[in-house]
Amino acid sequence: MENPYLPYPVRIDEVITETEDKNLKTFKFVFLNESDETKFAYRAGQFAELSVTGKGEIPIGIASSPTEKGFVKFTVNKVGLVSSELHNMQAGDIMGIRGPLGNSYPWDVLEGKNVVIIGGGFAFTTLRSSIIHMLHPDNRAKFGDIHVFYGARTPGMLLYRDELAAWEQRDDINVHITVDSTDDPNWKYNVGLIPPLAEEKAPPGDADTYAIVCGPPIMIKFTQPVLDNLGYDHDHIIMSLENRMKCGIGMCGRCNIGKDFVCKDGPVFTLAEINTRPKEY
Amino acid sequence: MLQYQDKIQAIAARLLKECKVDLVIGFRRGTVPMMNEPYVARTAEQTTNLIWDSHCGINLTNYLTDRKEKIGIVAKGCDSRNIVTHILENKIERDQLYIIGVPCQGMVDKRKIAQAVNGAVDQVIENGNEITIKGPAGDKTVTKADVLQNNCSLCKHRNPTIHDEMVAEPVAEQTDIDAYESVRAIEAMDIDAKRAYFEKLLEPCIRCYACRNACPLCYCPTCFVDEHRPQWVGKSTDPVDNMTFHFLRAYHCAGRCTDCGACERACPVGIKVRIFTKKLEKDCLELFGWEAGLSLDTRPPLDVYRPEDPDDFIK
Amino acid sequence: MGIEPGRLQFSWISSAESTKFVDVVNQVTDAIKALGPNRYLVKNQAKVA
Amino acid sequence: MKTITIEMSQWAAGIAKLKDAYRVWSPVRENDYHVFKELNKDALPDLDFSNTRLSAKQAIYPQTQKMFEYTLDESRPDHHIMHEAPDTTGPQAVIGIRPCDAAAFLLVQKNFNTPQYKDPYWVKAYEKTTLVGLACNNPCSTCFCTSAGGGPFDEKGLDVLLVADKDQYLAKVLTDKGAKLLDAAGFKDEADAAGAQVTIDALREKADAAINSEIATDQLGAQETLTLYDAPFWEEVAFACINCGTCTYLCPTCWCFDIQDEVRGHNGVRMRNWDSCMFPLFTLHGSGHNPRDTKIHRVRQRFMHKLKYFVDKYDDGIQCTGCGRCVRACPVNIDIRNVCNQMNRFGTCPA
Repeated sequence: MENPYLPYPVRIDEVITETEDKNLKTFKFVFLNESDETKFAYRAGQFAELSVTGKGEIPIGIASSPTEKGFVKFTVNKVGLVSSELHNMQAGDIMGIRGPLGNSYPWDVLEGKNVVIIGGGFAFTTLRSSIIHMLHPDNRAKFGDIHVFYGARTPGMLLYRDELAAWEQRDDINVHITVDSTDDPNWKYNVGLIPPLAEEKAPPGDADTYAIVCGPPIMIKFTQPVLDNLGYDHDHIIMSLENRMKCGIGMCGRCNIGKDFVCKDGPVFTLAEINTRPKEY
Repeated sequence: MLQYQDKIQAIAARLLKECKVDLVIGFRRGTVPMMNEPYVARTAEQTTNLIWDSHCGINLTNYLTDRKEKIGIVAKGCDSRNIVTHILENKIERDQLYIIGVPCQGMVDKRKIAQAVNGAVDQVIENGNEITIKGPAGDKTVTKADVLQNNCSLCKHRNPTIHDEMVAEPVAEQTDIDAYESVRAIEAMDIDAKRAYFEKLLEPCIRCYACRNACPLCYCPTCFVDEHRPQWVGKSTDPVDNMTFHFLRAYHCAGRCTDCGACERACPVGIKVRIFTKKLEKDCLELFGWEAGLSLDTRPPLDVYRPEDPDDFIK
Repeated sequence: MGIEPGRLQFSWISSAESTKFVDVVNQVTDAIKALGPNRYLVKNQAKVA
Repeated sequence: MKTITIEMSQWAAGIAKLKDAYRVWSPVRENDYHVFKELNKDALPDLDFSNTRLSAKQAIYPQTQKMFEYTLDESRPDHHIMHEAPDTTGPQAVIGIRPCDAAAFLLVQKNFNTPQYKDPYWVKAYEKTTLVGLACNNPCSTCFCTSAGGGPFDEKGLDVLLVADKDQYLAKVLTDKGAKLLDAAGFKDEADAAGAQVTIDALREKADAAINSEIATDQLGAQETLTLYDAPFWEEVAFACINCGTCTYLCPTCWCFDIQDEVRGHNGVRMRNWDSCMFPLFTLHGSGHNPRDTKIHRVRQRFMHKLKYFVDKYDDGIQCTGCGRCVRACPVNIDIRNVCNQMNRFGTCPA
């Protein structure tokens, strides 16, 4: 019987400090057993449990894309016991990852549709995965227009800055980057919050346009009315939830919203689904 | 008891009608014999649900922590002492409270009742000092004194130490009580016997934290057992973790515990957890002449320095 | 609690009393070495089923 | 299937023989109550009980269970890599489990044995366990199994049902596993099946009639989740709650757990412990945010899970077998029967 709690052993290949406050680091893992990489076949939007011996596990969205081979990437915010220990670890260290877990963004539904990605702060990880996935030459033709709205407090708090700059140069994706404020005179993108920017530049909602929204609660709170005004149906607004998790496979009982587990039935839900469940996230 | 109950209802109804308080905390009739449920009456009509009998052992002070309303509360001797402690520890303001004092004649231990009839109990009827137990095996009458909670048998403060109104004249306090016989028995053990005793005592513990959560002193926002940076105690039912939990919890109650018995009453596996707090109560009495919750005017011993505090343990 | 007397000791040492500090530490370590390793309240490995 | 007669005089020898082939769990008296324990060599089941204080779930789902072992010693090639602890235990038998506890395993199974994932610890333990039930001739006043999908003589989830009849047990064989166990114990005296069934039916009717408390569950599925969630009665239900874990730890159908790492020197284990939705820590985010930060949230979660979410998710009744343990042991008398009835009738016109 396969043990769904057993992590695949991985080696940390690279640690990248992403943000100026040094609280966000991206970890690139390589599987110790090559066959495990095949078993870890994932879709953008799924997550995994990162396992640190002696400390425990944390559920983290997968930041790499299924189209990137040979490694998996996670961007981890330093908050608790496990993430702090992880931030102390270095390339070469051995740990474990368990997954892929949860559902993903609904790629079958999104095929042939316009996709509007709205992200804030460090909740951009699975959105990066999605963008890389959609921009891949094998996949780009499967989607209509792609819009990306991404905001952070300051330029130095933006994740994946090199990639953002590269996407900005392309003509098959519309990238709108913003920061709450900056004193950098050379800042060439937007200044201000996500909701007004989205109100101004996002395409109107229709049957063929879906929005994927990930960010801090305050951003979500003020973005939702904007999307309502733009005419997005609640089943066309897709969100990824977070809750405390342990097992990641719907068994340990803590992460449910109503009858659904965020870990197994989610983390991706449409706003229409979320509206019919208790707000316990 | 019925007179108490009528008086409690009348006072509670009056307080709510006159808007002196926003709510009254008391007990309502439980759904099983010997169990009453802590209850909050918010209207004068609801006060008819308030009851009083010998099964009101839960310490209602537990329900006061950090509340902001004006509250009427039914308090027996130990409850009132914990209210004093709560006020001293700034968990509630004296001005917020209207204390309905109940002279207590001791609470009945449901386990002793069950043992008396060796099993199921359908109904328990009180008549003064006699208690009639009805069960499938027939009726049995016992003397109340024989089935009291252990802490009630040893209680020297049955009358509330603080109150705004009493439901009856004070009852006579128990005298000639040897409150610390059980503690002395353990103090007399040698090291190995003590260890064996504690291990056996705590072996059934399932770490449900009913003792902690029933205790009005245990209001910390995060209990030390729930801390994880650093993690002081393991989460499993390992014997060492169980002991660490119980020992440390008891120490946190030193000089504060009123021996209300809520912990022992709540324990689903019948552990005599009071033995720990009783030892600290004895030490506080012997070293500092201190009993918790008697007065609003004195600070607890672990709160103040006095030059005459015993210090012969310092080498 | 079942801990041997001697495993816990309190001393009052002023910051000026460096020699007393050394003496006390030596005294306590000697006393504890004489008692041997503690066996009580020591968790070797979690007891698990 | 057949029914075997076990005379009391055969009992001790049979149990002793059984221990050669099985680890045997049964109720034993401890302090003033019964609990399930693994019997040592000479011990006999103590079947003079109404029900055990803790449920039988620990025989299959221990409160603390090792999941993995690992070493932090970097001189070892497998450092920091988790290994499954070898499972060396053989078949086990639970003798004297009440039908409510046996039925509970079927409900818990829905959680641990799913099409997508199988919890190997629970599933393997369940598979190697033979459940020998003891019919309740004298149910407690707090039992409500008959309205929770079971009954004092319910055979669901059992391999053998023992019915105490005067100075003998009638052992009704329900599965091959059960037949094998009786065989291993040397209990072979086949009773006239029809005659035995008449005796059992008579005792069952008497026991069914002795259950005098019940819950109504017929409207739970039809209730709208959010309406029920927002119902005003939760505040009153939750007032008395002290958020201890008694109800969840005593419950045969509560399965929630926590995963913890512990290390001593270089040797580490990852283990799991029972956890409780009553504890604030259960859902606390690393950020400090807690989606169930008040006790109303937590009390509501427990009852909604058992009586609404479970009903909706599996369409196979409630996640409660009516054992009544939580009713008896709750330190503040929160009674699931009242809560269930309130949930069931919420929003409906009083008849």
